[in-house]
Amino acid sequence: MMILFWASLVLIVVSMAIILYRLIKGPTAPDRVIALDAMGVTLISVVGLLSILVGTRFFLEVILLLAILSFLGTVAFSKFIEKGEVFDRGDSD
Amino acid sequence: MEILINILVAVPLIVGVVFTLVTAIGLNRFPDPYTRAHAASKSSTVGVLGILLSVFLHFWLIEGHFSPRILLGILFLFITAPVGAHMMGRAAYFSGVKPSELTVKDELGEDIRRHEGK
Amino acid sequence: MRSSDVIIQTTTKVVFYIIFLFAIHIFFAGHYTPGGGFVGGLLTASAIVLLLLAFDIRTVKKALPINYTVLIATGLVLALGTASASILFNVPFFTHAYDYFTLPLFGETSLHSAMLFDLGVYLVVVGATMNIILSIGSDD
Amino acid sequence: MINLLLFPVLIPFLTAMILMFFPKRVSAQRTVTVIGMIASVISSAILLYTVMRDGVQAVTLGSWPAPFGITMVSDPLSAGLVLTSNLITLAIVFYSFRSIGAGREKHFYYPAMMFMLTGVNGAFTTGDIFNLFVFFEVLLMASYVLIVLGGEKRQLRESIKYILVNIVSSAFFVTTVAMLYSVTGTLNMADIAAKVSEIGQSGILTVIAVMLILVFGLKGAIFPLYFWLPSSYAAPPVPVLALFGALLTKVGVYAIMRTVTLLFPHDPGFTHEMLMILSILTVVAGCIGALAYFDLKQIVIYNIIIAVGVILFGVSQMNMAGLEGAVFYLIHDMFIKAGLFMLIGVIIAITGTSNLREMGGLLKTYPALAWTWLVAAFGLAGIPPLSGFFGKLLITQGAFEAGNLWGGIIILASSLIVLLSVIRIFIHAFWGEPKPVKGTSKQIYRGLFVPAALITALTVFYGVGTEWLRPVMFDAAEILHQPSIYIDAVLKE
Amino acid sequence: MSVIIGFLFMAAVYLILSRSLIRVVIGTGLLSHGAHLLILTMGGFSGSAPPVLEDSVTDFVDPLPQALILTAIVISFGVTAVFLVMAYRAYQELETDNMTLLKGNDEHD
Amino acid sequence: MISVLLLFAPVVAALFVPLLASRLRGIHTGWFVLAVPVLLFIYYLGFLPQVKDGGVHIGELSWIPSYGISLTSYIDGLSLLFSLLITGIGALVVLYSIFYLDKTKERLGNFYVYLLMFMTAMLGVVQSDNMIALYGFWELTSISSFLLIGYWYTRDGSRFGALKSMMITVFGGLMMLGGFVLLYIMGGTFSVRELASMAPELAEHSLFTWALVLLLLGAFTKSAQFPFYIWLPDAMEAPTPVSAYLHSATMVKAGLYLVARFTPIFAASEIWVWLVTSIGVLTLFWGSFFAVKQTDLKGILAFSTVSQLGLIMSLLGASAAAFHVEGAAETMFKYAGFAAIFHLVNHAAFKGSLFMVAGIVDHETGTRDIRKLGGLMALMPVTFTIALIGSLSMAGLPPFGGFLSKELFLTGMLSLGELDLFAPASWGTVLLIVAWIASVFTFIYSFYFVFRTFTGKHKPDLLPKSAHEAPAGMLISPAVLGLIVVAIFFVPNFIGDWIVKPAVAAVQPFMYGSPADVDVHVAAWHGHVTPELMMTIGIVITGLVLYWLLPKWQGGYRAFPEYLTLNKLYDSSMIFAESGMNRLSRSYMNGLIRSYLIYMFAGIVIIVLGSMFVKDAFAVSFEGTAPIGPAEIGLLTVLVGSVLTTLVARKRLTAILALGAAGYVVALLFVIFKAPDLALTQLVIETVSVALYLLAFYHLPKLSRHDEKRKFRVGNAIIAAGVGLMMALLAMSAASQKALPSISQFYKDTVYSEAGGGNIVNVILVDYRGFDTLFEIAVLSIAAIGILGMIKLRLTRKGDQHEKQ
Repeated sequence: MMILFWASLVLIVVSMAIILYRLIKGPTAPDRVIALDAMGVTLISVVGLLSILVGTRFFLEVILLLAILSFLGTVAFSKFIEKGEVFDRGDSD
Repeated sequence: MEILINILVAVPLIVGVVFTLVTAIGLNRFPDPYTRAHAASKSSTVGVLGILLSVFLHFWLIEGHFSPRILLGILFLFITAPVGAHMMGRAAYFSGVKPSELTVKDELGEDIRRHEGK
Repeated sequence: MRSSDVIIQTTTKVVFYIIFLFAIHIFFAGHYTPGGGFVGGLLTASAIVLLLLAFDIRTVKKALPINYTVLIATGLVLALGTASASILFNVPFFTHAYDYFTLPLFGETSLHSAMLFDLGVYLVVVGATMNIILSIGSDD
Repeated sequence: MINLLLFPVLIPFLTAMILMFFPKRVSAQRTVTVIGMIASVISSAILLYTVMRDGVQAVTLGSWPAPFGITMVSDPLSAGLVLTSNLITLAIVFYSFRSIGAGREKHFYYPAMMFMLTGVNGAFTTGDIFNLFVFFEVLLMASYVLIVLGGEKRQLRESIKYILVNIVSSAFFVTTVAMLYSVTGTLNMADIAAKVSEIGQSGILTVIAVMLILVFGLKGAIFPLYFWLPSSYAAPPVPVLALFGALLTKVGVYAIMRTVTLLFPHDPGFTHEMLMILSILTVVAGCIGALAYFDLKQIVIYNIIIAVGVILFGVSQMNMAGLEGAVFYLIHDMFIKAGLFMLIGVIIAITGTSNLREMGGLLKTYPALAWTWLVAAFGLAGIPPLSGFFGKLLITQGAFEAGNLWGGIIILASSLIVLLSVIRIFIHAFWGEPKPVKGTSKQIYRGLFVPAALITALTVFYGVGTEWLRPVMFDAAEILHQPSIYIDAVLKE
Repeated sequence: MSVIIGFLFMAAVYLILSRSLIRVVIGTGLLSHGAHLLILTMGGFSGSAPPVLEDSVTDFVDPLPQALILTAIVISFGVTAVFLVMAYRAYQELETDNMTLLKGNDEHD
Repeated sequence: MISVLLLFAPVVAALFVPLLASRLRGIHTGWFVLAVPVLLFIYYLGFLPQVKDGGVHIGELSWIPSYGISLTSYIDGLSLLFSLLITGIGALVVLYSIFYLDKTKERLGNFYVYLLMFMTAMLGVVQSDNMIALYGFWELTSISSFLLIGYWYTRDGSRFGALKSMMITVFGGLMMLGGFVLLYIMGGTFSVRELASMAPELAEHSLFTWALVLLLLGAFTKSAQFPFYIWLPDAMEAPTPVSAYLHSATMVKAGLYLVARFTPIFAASEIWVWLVTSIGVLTLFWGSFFAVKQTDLKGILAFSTVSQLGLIMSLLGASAAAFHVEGAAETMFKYAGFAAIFHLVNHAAFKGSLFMVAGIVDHETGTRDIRKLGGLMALMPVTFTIALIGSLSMAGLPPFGGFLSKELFLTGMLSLGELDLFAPASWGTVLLIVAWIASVFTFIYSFYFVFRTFTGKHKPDLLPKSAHEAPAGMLISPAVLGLIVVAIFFVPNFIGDWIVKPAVAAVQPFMYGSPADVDVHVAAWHGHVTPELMMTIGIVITGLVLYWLLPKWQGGYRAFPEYLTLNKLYDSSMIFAESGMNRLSRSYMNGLIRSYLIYMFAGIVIIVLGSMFVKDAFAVSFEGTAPIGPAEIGLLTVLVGSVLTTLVARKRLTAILALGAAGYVVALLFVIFKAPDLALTQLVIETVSVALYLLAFYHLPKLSRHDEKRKFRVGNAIIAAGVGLMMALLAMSAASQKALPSISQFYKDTVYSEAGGGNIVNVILVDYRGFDTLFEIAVLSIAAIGILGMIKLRLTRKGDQHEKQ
């Protein structure tokens, strides 16, 4: 059973590497953000698997956290790319 | 019983891993950000859901630890993944990235034009 | 057209509470499981950042009328105050007091003055992070 | 009151917090700051008295046994330095009223100052090496704020360099602490010292000692790490400059003193020789700079570097005379630098420039300023009975006793360069034909001059009243010389 | 692990020495990563469980370096924020992000 | 005790001077000041009988007993002699200054404050037994001299001269302090008396010669000996009373005093004898030779002073030689010491009067340029008389005091010729010849001074003022001194017994037990023709001839190249100190943070790697290193990849994403290494940081490489590689050499039972090491307020336009 987990981990790391390639290559900024988002999601998987492998439940917090942050990052980057700034000031319109 | 549990844990895991791999491949193979976003959001969400489910089951069934956080995480991902994809698509569109030549229809563009035409 | 992010705004209203609750949870769990004032504070700040992302600065300021500088100061005073209580008893600074209680529903818990200190940390982190982000964000 | 030694750290800290509640009310800011500072000065005076009466004070926070909690230790050296810092800051607070401007006062000038004092006092008092790092960060962060506050072009330009250098040095600092922890398994300085003498100062420990010297040297501006200092210090307004010049580098120097005397005194043939060579090079480099510029600020800033070299030279001798001289000179230099910078501020306020070539003949219009400057200048150069003399005397004596004749002579000769550099200011600014100056109102002049003169008077007292201060210096040097006193005070509670 | 730390430091220093302000800022970010990993390394890697009490686990990893890193992380976050703002304020006022043009004259300017 | 306090009487009096100067404008402040030296002079006269019999007076005021520093008033023959000179001439100078300085035009307050300060300083120098106090007063004389020379501070020459004299004398003082410290280390006391009593042991000490040389540096600079004399001519920018007082009669003699005072300690050293004597003779020659070149009256006197100081110095050296001669008190050697002191008194008298004369000439004619002067004899007969007395005494002619001391000087030099101590006997002969030549030049410049000014053709049109005799008040002081000069010739032994002999006994305690033992009788005519008399006659004849021919050869001085002079050396070193240092400093302090960082990194790397190498600190052990599994390898690859991306990124967004990715990988590493708290914090912080970057990017430009040259990048890469290598080696070595177990075990043991927590890391943060956390959040708070301040407060916009960039 452990082998299965290890194998899954390796495969996921491989997919991470592929995503990383997209992250590095681009070619456009949105591409990179998409890659980053995918990266975040894969990271969640990695952490999940790792917590099984390490054998502790204390990393389960990390999963939710990652989900939150990944979402946050995606939104922030998207807005940055779309508008060049992250927050609307609220006084311009 | 043991085998059953193992299978219960393994199946979502395998599904998840496969989807994740598919995501990665898709991300590299698709021609433009819009299609890539599609790959990233849909298949990767399924992928991570599978894996998380497996992790949840592992902890619940094997280590006897019921973790509501994972369920919460799954829920969270379910809510946010589409929104994220939407944002990225918008971002790509408004930052002026040209869709691939294979694109059939630009509905948003039509909408905008109609909006401005009014 | 561009500013009406209906989808994100709707989502945010839900997600904000999830994050906030999670932050509180992590803050309280800190003494026994991973977490604590820092992470809790930062997560809370993230939740507010999400609001900022979805709405705009003025709206958020109106919804959460907090002076973050004062929040920082309050947090600092709380943290220092907790630590300084020991001075009154003439024991070394920072000596904490705690006791274990058995409360209904929660089982065995402890009431710990370190918790109060951690609350100070939490407030400072929220205040400082938001202060920084808002300062930069509202600069033009 | 076992927590007495914390008061000089916590009172400014609390003051800063309180100040953050009402940043825009200038008069309230001033009042609270002054009250806080006075309380802090009083507490540190009581602390010094207690330390002198009862010996080294140590408290391990949180009631944990010594190496496990954070220990704060107050020996005569640190108590003396704390009192000095408090006095100087108090004077600079008064000085700021008339010079810093309402803009800065409304934007956290005083809280930043108080935070910085917290950091400085904490760094002087702490007995835990990682805690030292934290206090360094507190004072550095506050100094970043102070150096950039106002956002003038020059400030921003130099702040970038300042912060960059300090980020690098902090990174090195924290890694070095980690390595030290890896080897000795502890963070308490007394405990480290005990363990190092137990297991012997192996090669790696010596290298770590060298790293520590360099890291602190970066803050303390020794050769070859001083390059960032002159232009960075010249950027902020004068009160901030005075604060930096008096306190910041001295924290680095203090840390080096602790490192080489308490933690790693077992391989003097290597570490102390190296420190000596570096300190002499520092003196030389400082002398070059002090002569090279015709700018008031630059001249005195380079004198900081010279002083750092002199103090560390005294430390590197590792005998009673050298150490006592170093302690003496350290405190002297804090006072005198504060005084000099404040006086420079007065001159700049009057003339509207810091370029020596554009001023002259002030002796006629501002005689009191001229004489105060002259006294301060001679104090800096170590003309007896002013404050710089006894430190230098003892340092020279230490050098000669240790057989470093040329080193001692170089230190003496450096006094000449120091004198030349500051007398040049006197000759150009106060002598010569009066030149048209901007002038300043009487009120501002008085507001600036009085604190400066008071600090200068204090240095005169410091020199003339050496006999009363001597027990402090002696005890401080003795603890540096025999770290076992310090170690026992911390570990055998 | 040490090699990776060395690599991080190398990259950080290289970036810090470069001419673009943004690259310098990024360099400091890498520098702090390197420092944190180094602290972690110094704690050693023995121990099989996170330093959180759990029934039947006795073999914890060293918790102290972790606490130190935590402190260091927060501090470097603060420093990064200040540096970043300083950088962009400097850019606003001085209108360049070229470190070479940020030289300035030491003497009365 | 009283005598110590009286040392400070002038300074205390000086406190009231500004008040008097401003309140009582009608009366010249000098009249009040005059009381101080007069009263002190009378006070010191009271010690004469006691001291004549070999008694000493010691007053002591403890100052810093723990360092063995006290203020003393030690009055023996030597210090009494000097005290009388200081107060006596001081009184005359003050009197003179009352007429010399105009009460309406000058800032008299300052002048008299400096003068009184100097008086205290000088009294302190000669009466201090404690070397530290001595040093203090010594520097005070330099300072007051600086202020007095710079009294007319709007003149360039005054400022230049003031700085020059201060630099040189303070330098000497510092070196002297070094010598004092060495003596203290050798003898364990700062008291000169006690040191003198242990002189033989000191001579054995290895540091003895160092102390000697350092101390002599002090004496030579102060007494304007070769090559340090160059400050003295420039010091003539001071008002003439000051020149008369400081730069001829008293301050410059402090160096002589020092040598005399330490002769009992250092006489045992042959280096001392030869160094003092030969430098003295060299100075004597040099000063007299160049005095003839001068055209400024005060310049002549300045060089003459240099020369005369050299003379006394050489005599003091010769007097130390007596230590090495068996039964010296019976031979010619006894004359040197006596001659030194005797001439010192003489010189003070005639040189003082000559300076005052020069001042009168200056005051009444408006110039001191000897080329413009001439024929003043008829206009200023009294002044001429005084000048003649002084000059002839200086030239060593009877019937003036100078004749006697010149005779004694020649005796002293002759005795050296017989000394075959540690050097070939011919050496002494060389000195004798040089001394003789110098005396010839002395003769010439004395004549030159007086006759060029007062005889010859009067050139009224060259003079700024029409010359006439000075007011009577101004003539009093020089006249008194002139009378003394004459008196010394006629009653030399009165002065000899009362003043000189006690002083000689103090200088040469190894020869005399008490002043009465000093068996020297001074006479103008010894009843037979002595070699000294022959030499004097030779001097006069040669001198007269050369003076006659002066216009023929004076131009020869101009052949002496200017760029070889010591003045030039000083000037160029000062220029180097300013512009040279400036250029030097600018060459590396170029304002580029990159350069600074490169110096720093290079310094750190070299020093640390060097230490590692020297101390053999490198070690690797794979025990306890990180377990390397596939996950680790994968993560590290990702880490390396993202770091490389930051290095090569061309767009800032890419760089930031890569940095974020690196941060996330670090977080994952924390997961692998079982640090959940860290992982959580790192993740959130990283995200927030990235958000901050994005926020800040709104204000920042696009990433640009600013065309970094290849060389630039290679340089960076080398430094970077060095730092990387250093850190890697350090980390490896430190991790491999864990000498002791960590203190963490304690935390593991007590976390639940005593701290009441479960998460050790968090408990450390809030409890064990909560103090760190308290200040860590303080850091965060400061950052927050700092950023707020930075953004909200922009002073540039309001003004501050003086910066052009």
